[in-house]
Amino acid sequence: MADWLRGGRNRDKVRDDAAQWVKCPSCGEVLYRPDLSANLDVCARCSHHFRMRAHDRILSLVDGDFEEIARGVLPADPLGWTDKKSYPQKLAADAEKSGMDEAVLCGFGSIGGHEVALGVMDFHFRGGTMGSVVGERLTRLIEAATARQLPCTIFTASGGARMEEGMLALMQMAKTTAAVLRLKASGEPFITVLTDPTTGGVSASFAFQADVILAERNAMIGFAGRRVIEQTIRQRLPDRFQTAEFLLERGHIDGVVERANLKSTLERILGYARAGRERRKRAELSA
Amino acid sequence: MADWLRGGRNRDKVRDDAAQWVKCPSCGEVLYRPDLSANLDVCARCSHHFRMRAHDRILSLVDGDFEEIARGVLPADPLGWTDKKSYPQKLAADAEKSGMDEAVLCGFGSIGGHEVALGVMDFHFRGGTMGSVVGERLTRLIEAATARQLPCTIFTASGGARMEEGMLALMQMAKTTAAVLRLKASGEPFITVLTDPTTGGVSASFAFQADVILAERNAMIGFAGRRVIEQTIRQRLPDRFQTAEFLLERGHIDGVVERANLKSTLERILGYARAGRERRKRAELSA
Amino acid sequence: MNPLLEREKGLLELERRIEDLRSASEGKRIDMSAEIASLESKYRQVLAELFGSLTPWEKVHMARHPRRPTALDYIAGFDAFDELHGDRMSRDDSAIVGGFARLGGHSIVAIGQQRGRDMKENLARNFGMSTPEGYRKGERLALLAERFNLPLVTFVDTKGADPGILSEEHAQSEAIASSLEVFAGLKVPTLCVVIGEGGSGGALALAIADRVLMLEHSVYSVASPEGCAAILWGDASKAEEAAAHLKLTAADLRGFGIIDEIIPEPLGGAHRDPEGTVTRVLDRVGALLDVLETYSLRELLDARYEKYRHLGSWRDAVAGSDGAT
Amino acid sequence: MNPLLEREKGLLELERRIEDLRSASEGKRIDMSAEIASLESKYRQVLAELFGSLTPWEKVHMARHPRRPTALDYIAGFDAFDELHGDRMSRDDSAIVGGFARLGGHSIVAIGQQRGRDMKENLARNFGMSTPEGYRKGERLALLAERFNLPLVTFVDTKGADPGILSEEHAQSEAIASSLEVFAGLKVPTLCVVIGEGGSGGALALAIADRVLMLEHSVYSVASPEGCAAILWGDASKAEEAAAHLKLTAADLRGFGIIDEIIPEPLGGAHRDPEGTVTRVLDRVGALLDVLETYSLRELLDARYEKYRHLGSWRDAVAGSDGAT
Ligand SMILES: [Zn+2]
Ligand SMILES: [Zn+2]
Repeated sequence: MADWLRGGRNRDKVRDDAAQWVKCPSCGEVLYRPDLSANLDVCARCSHHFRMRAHDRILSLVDGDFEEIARGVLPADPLGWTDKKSYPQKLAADAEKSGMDEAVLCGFGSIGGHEVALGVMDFHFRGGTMGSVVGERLTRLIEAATARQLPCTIFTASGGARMEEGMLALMQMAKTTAAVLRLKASGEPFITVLTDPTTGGVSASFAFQADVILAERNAMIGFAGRRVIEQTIRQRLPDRFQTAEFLLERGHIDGVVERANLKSTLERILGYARAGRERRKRAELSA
Repeated sequence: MADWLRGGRNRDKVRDDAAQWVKCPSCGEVLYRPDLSANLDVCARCSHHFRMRAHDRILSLVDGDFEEIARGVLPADPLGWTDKKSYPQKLAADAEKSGMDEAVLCGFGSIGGHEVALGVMDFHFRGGTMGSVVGERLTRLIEAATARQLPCTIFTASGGARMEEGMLALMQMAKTTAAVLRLKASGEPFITVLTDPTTGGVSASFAFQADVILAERNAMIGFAGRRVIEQTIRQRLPDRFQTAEFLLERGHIDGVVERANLKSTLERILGYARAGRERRKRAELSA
Repeated sequence: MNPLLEREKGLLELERRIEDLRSASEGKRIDMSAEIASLESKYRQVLAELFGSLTPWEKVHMARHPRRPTALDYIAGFDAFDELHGDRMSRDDSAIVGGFARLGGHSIVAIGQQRGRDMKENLARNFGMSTPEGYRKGERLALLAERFNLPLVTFVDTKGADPGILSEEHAQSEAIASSLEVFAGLKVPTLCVVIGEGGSGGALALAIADRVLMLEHSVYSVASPEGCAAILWGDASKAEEAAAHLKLTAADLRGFGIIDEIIPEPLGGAHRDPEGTVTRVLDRVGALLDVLETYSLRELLDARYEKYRHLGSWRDAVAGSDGAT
Repeated sequence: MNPLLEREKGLLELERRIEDLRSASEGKRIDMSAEIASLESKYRQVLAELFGSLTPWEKVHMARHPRRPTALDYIAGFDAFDELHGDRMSRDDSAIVGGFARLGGHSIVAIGQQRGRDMKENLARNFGMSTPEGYRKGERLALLAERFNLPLVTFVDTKGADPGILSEEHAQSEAIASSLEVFAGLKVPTLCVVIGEGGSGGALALAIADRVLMLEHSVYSVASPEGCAAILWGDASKAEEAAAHLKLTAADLRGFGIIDEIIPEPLGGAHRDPEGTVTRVLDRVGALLDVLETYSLRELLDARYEKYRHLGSWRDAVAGSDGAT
């Protein structure tokens, strides 16, 4: 196994025994973590999809190694933000807890033989919020996909823009948008997979700019948070509101996919993308 | 006055005295036809907009003369259609009654100093239905606008596709669409003014393909006819349904205009179009 | 009412007799194969007589036959199909189905108008009549074909666009008009098959294409015969008369240059051999995709423009000659 | 609650006294001009003290001031304005207004976010919070600017996008995401003025531009202070604290390179001289349009890309240097 992937896995070993058991929040079943991991973090009893760590996600998708890019891009503290803790303290705590140094991993790998630019967000770091690092890493990924003439796939998981970076966080929506536009102009497809949860500034930018938008079953996806809406309308929302299935009915997304079928689904879509690229290359050759 | 316009007006003289008085279908006022004409066929009492003849419409808009094009394009009888009367008999009867040889007049003129390609449909000929002649004349107009680099404005008034030309009538939707696409690709704007009534194949093609879509007050505009919908839902529709004002509320059109303000409104919009064209020419020069 | 039912009645009687003879002869000593062969020969003869020359009105019923293959039957014949949903805004109209597909060596995007095969499905799919959201879904998928640089194949089968209140409120005219624009300018090869009923602007919205094919007994019309009769004579029950006038058969439309090719159906209609029909259609689609791939995009777009540019029939008083077609 | 009201109370008292003196002296023999002049001088001094250094929270209230000029006030200052309506599909969201306009020598398309100036108008305009239909209207008008080849000017003034059920059902995320794409790639010069409150993605949807200006006391924030406090601390009442953290003032954002220019306001805020403010803003807009017209489209698009490309702040561990801004 390649270095990158081993690095991602090693971090499991430090966990103590108590952490080896988790209770499914949906059906209550107590699950043995290694079994759960082997089942792609899906409850074997009720199919509840646990939020997946970015490393595990990548491991579950790529054929061989993963060429991570932009890992040197690390968070700063542009606003000098401090409330109960300073922003750097919050970052350090999340890094310790999650084993991530930011809320996204970006790089290149193959899925079913199809090379692809792959960005995977991780809710375990600052709720997957997008600050400068998430924006910069994803922008570098999208730009690199454009340069290498490869499709780009991003797995979203985000509470929205990161407050502690203020307007610089909001501007990452504009920055990634600009990069997505250039990717599209180059003829390469853009595919997103929305996982639980995808909201706010991420949902309202690249998540919904993709050519093909898939979502994991039961993922919560929306612009405004549930609480905000409930406060606005002063009543409780139905449970299904803002679920992936609800969005599918409303026509917002192309499909809802079980995690077990995600890799094969992406393989097929990337296969269509490859066929289109080959058509383009043939046309360029004969022109 | 130029020949073209005189030709259009002469036909009024043959009408007998009884026809000099018309009753307003909206408020019941009896109106003297010359007064009504002088008031752009708008009831002086209640502002009801009578359906306007294409000649009168053009007269009310253009600064000087009107260079009619495609007037030699005249209807054939491709299906050999006969029901109570033959299709050629129907055409002849409508020509006699309306003074039109088909349901649209096309040509070039100036509106407030802005040269424009102008197509005006006339409900008095076969209910403004679109057959091969309407499609061909409009297509020639749009193509000529593209070639001359002028914006194109079409006044619609149509019961839809002309049954007696069958699928050849339907194909005029595709034909005009293709021409509109090329006009747009050339950078020239396309403006439609929807007048009473605009439905079916005309409403579902060039009428709603324009960059700016205006409608005359209280014009009936829709895809399906009122009767068809009422039969489908088995209840009466509200009076406002499918009126220009209803469509404005629903966001379908850019604005509702009183006939008295139409020329000045078009002048301003054509002024914006000219400003844009001048920007384009400047850019081409400096490139 | 349904002229096909009358015709099929005689056939069904023959079919039943042949079946009876077969059952009777099975496991028995008496050899009835000669009688069976004779009846089968007669059956084929009656079939040919009955269906060799259908009237336009009979073709309308053939096109609407409840067991006639629908868009999803052709889609099921693809080597792969990955369905995509929705207009990205408000609904997923199930009267329009579409997605990525593979057909032989071709990766494509396919879009179909899907009517129901029984009353329950018809209600769910609004009898195959699209709402504006459906056309916007179709338009989105067409543009997706362009984004992925894949040919587009559409299957047309609709009485027409949905004529309901909500469809008017959501700008049915705009949805169809916009779809026409997208299809007219789409920067990939496009191919359309009219598989059943092609009704009015609601069909045309998905039917501007580099190649338009029709199944032999499908129909394609400026308005449904019922609608035409209602418009012209205020009497929808005169649909048969309207059908006779409208020139809505594949042969008529081939004559006008409106469609490019007719795909033959089995004697008695596509529903008598659905699998065979699907195979025949998809084979022809695949072969034509091969052909379309030999043209440059510029050539395709120019040819598409020219094709639609010249449709129509008029006298040209100035040139002194008749117009095109 | 509203810190500005406290401050303005003292000013109003002074204003009243000056007015009283003026009335008293009018038509009377006693010359009180010296006393009036003295009070006026004092008034100006207090004004300068009070408004010379507003806290972020006070700026938030300034940005929300009910008498602060709104988008329609700027639009009324154009030499001509022809309003256009609707998203072409389902609604005409009055929280977004737009149309063709003339400003000096420039023909443009203008789009503004319009809050209400009283409770009645606020209800009609949903407090300036756009629904997806509003963003689609804005996007349509932006594309119309491209079609007419005219520069686009937007006025941003919103607490944020509408957070209602229907907005979610109609894909608010998609509407904003799509608007961002259109604005990022629009093939005409674009200019944005934040005139009041720029709230979150709902503001950004109309705020990607070649030049972004802010009025001195307007604010522009990743989330409203109330929203930020609710998100971080589960307590919207800590908005003042959030405002202090968020770096939402024009000066802060100029420092980050997020906006290009600050337009000064009259002492005491734009609402103390609405006409003057409108004139100053429109003069600046006109002058910048002159500047933007000196660039080729390629130059504009490249510069627009570069500007947004480099926004952000990060450490680069590999390069050993800090990131942009
Ligand atoms: Zn479970
Ligand atoms: Zn009247």
